Amino acid sequence: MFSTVLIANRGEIALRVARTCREMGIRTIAVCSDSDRESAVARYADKCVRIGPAQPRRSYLNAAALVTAALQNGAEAVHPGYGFLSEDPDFAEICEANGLTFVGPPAALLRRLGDKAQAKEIARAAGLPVLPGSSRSLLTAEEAREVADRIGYPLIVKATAGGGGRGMTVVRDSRDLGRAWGQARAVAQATFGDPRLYIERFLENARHIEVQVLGDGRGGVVELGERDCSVQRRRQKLIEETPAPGLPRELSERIRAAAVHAACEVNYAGAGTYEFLVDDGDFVFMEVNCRIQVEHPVTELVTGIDLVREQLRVAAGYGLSVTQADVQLRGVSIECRINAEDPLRDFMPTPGTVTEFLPPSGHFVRVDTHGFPGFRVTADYDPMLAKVSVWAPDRRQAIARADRALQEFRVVGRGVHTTQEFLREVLRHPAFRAAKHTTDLVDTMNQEPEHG
Amino acid sequence: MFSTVLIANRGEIALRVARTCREMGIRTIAVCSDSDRESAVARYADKCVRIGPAQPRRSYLNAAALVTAALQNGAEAVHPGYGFLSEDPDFAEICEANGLTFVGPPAALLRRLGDKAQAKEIARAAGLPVLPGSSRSLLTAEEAREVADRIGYPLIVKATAGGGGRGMTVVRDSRDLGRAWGQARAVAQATFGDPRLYIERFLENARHIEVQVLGDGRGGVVELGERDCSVQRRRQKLIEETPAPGLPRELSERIRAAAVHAACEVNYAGAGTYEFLVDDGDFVFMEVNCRIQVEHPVTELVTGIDLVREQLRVAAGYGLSVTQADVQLRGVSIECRINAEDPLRDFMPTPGTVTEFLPPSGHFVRVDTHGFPGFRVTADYDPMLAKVSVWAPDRRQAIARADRALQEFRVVGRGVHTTQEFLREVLRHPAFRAAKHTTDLVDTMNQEPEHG
Amino acid sequence: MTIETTDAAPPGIDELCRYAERLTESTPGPLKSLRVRSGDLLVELEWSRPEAVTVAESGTTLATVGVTVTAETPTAVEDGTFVVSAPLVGTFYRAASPSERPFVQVGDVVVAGQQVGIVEAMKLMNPVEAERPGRIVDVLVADGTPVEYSDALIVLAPA
Amino acid sequence: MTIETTDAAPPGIDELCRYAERLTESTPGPLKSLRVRSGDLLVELEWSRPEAVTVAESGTTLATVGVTVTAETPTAVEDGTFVVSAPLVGTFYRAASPSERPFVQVGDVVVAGQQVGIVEAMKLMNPVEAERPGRIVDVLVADGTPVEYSDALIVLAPA
Repeated sequence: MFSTVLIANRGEIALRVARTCREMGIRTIAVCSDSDRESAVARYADKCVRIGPAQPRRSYLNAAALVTAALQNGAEAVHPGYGFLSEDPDFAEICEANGLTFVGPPAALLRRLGDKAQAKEIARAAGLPVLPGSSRSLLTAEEAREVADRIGYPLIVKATAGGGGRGMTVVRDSRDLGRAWGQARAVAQATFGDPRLYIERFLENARHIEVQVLGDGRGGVVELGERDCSVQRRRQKLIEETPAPGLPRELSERIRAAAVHAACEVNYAGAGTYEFLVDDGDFVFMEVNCRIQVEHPVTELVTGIDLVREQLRVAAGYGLSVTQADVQLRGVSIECRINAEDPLRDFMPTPGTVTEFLPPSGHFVRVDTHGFPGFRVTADYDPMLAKVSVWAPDRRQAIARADRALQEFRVVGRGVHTTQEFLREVLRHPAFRAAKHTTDLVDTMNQEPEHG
Repeated sequence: MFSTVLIANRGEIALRVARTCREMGIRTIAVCSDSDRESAVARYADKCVRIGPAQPRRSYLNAAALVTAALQNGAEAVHPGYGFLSEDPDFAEICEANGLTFVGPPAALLRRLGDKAQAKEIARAAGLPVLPGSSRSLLTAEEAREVADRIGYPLIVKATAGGGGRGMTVVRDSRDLGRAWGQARAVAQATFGDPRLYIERFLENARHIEVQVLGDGRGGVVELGERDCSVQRRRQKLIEETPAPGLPRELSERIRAAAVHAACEVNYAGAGTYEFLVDDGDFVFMEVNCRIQVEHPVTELVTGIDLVREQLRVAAGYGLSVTQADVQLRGVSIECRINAEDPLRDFMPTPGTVTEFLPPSGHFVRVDTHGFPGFRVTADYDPMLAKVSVWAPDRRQAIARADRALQEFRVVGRGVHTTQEFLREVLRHPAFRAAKHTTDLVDTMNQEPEHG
Repeated sequence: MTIETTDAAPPGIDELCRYAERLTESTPGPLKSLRVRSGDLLVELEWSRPEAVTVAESGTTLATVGVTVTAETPTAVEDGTFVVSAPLVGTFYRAASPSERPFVQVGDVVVAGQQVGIVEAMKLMNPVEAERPGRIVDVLVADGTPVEYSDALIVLAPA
Repeated sequence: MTIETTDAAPPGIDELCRYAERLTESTPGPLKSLRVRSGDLLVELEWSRPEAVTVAESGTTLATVGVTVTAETPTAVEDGTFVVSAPLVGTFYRAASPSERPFVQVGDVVVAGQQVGIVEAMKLMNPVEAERPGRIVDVLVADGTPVEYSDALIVLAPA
């Protein structure tokens, strides 16, 4: 096993990775930007290296700085966490070129699956159902028009280099296609440095279902059940749970089998997530995420498997510690993402210093957070303050427990607001309780009076 | 189900009970003494009633104050937690006499099992192996001498009204019996208001194994596996785990079957613990604890069952939510009790104000604590600051995880010390790692140089 | 955030310190500890008698503020009067029975140890006594009201 | 950030001392210890009565106290000198190559923008420049030493 690992990330996930490393006896090198000098992981890791100013481009997205910090401190591997460079094939290559093991799929695979149009083709070739759309990236508005006329409206224009809900535009009328296409192209260029786009049919009210897989890189793949991430705001997940409530067992098995099949086809290595849309009894493949995901705790809570540990094992060549037979799904788990945002002001981020910080605790409650009393919420990074995950034998108890946990979370700081109470409203919402909700639940809630 | 419950306790267990009540939609009435006005549960509960000064005798042991507080605030039931009046038959009677449901076994059963000599006889009658000794309470030194000559030395003199490791004296030589008897009698009178004693053979280096049972009060009993509580200091438990490491499966099954049989015999109601001593392949019954126990979290972590919820269900006449078939034991769980004591000064309690309080968190770590930044550790009550429990698929990982959790626990306050580091030494101890330890591990450790 | 702490730091402390000084002047008794915080605008004065604490704050940092009032000793109020408080949780009665006259009325002068009321708990009538001599200036709790331990019942002025 | 005000150490301490004096005046009793920290504007006075403590703080937890030096702008040191710090993580070199002479020596006068060293990261030679004119008074890091982003490298005094 590695003796030293550099964690190329920040916030709760950096701390999450450091914890497993410590349990495995691995020395941890954290990195921090100027605004993270006093961060939880900076104090937690065996060493913390200052890599740059607050701007991600010059710190957490700075491959040269990360690799240099790793080499200077004797790291043998780099764990990228999620976001930032976690799915960047170039970063993976640079690591390998410098003798550092990148904890994730090989660069070549990251490249193929990172191209969302190509990933969709690979899935289709593997026999997975996909939405009608362009079979490759499109370059001109004319190409787009042809495809659009073929598949019809509403449709969605996606950035080839996008993913995770970013870089998408819904078009409901052919007259809007031209303008939407131009804008999407500009945004894609600006956001991902890659103007390529592709088009597919847009499903109005679908469920977001994803399957967690672990691959040993030698063709061996196990799945750890599905997650329902349908509670989203502007395509950003707020609440995730497993198993997917109300999903017919047979359909769940078909989706999970599809994910395993697709992962085997590409010889998947490490932790990955196959995302699907489910709409009255049918499912279609959306994309693959080649990283540990924010919502991985719910899978850990029902399986008992430490996903970061499996990532490190595979990266170190030890293979997986579990076979499919070892994977026993037990009970229900729900994760709530608490953001430092003000739901009453259109979820505007609320930076400030947290003077009181008392996370929930006690039976069957798990908290992943980088917060602490005195923690400064900055505008430099995403506003997620904590993930509160609960486990219970059934969904009714899990919802009650999640509500209890959210209620007891104390976050006090001048100017700081959180989404706790909003999330509790989601938990109370009839559609959510009945598991009849789709990805538009939160947007409809925000149109309801008390959120006018 | 009850609409309002009064929690007749303090500290972490009061908070623990309040949390389950909240999840069940039950209104909670907390009580507090003068020194607990700012306690976590005082802020957490729906209402908190001041019942008296710091001295337990005038507050948490004051049945009249507790019952009055319950009646004044519309409570239908009283949860006694552990310690204080949790196993007091008189208190249970007073509650029932005032129309309040006592969450625990009926007074009559508390009385029978609370008399440790009688409890031992009941167990023997039910066919459980017990240590040779007096079959009833003894009154005179002469009686004691007779029994002692019969069973031989070393022997242990126990207070009939004792239990939980309190009111015990080991006698290794017949010449010491007279003096020991006199002292034990005086101590029993002073501590329990009951001078009665009994005698039994003393087992030098045994393992402390206990079985968690749940009874529905109608003859239905399920067992939730055993716990090993052999890591003790002066008979006070420091670390508990389940399953008992190195305990042969067949022996574990025999012990658990014995506990279930004995509990059925007395029609046990609610949560109870049958304690045994295990010595090379044999086990003997010690006593029954008719309450929720400090170490219940490890059982909850491997079974997924909320024990407080089951207590409330049974008390409310709903019966248990699980059958024996539903009880699936999964993985390994270890609990570490962190006390505000200084191991380097013979575990002297260290009162003071905690200025920094950052409990461990993250994957598979559970913390039960009433602490918070600003919390005042007083000399008025027991020095337990927190219970840190972990879960893992196997014992090796569980130990590593417990060590990780203990290491990240930050408790800072002028004059305040904790037992964290000492507990980490126990976790590192070869005897503990090899599961070869017995109840004398900690005492032998304290004789080793670095604890001279 | 920068702006926030900058305008909160020295000026905030300055204000609070002045406020703290005012409080020390306006209140009798030897000061035991004084805490000024500008993080959440908290001023806490504690006198060497553990039972009297004055707190002025905005924000919810009460968790760190120890307010302790014991029923053992009468509680001092600024103007030198004293409060007799409930010795236990129960129901407060001003008279031995509905038919009888109250133990005391406003204006009465009582001696130390004189019974001024009853707190009934589980049918037990617990006498409430004046810990020191004085004149009854106020009865704070109506006859037959449930009270908690240490609730203020009656206010006495030095006779 | 608090930190920036903390960085301006001398004035901060002045003020804290003034608060301390004022607080002593408002509180009688023999002083036992006095602590002044500029780390997060903490002033602590302790009287011989062990439990009597006066604390004036801005912000809450000392765990979060820290000093941030940004590499963007030169850092002021008490005596008016300035520090040139590492623009990125890498290895510091004083010369373009082992055979050549160092870019600067102690005593040299440099103009704004003049190269004073190199930080090498992944074979890339990144020039380190003096942000403002001055005279080299100290070189803090030996040639070939690994440095982190914003490590202090060279001290300049106004020319």
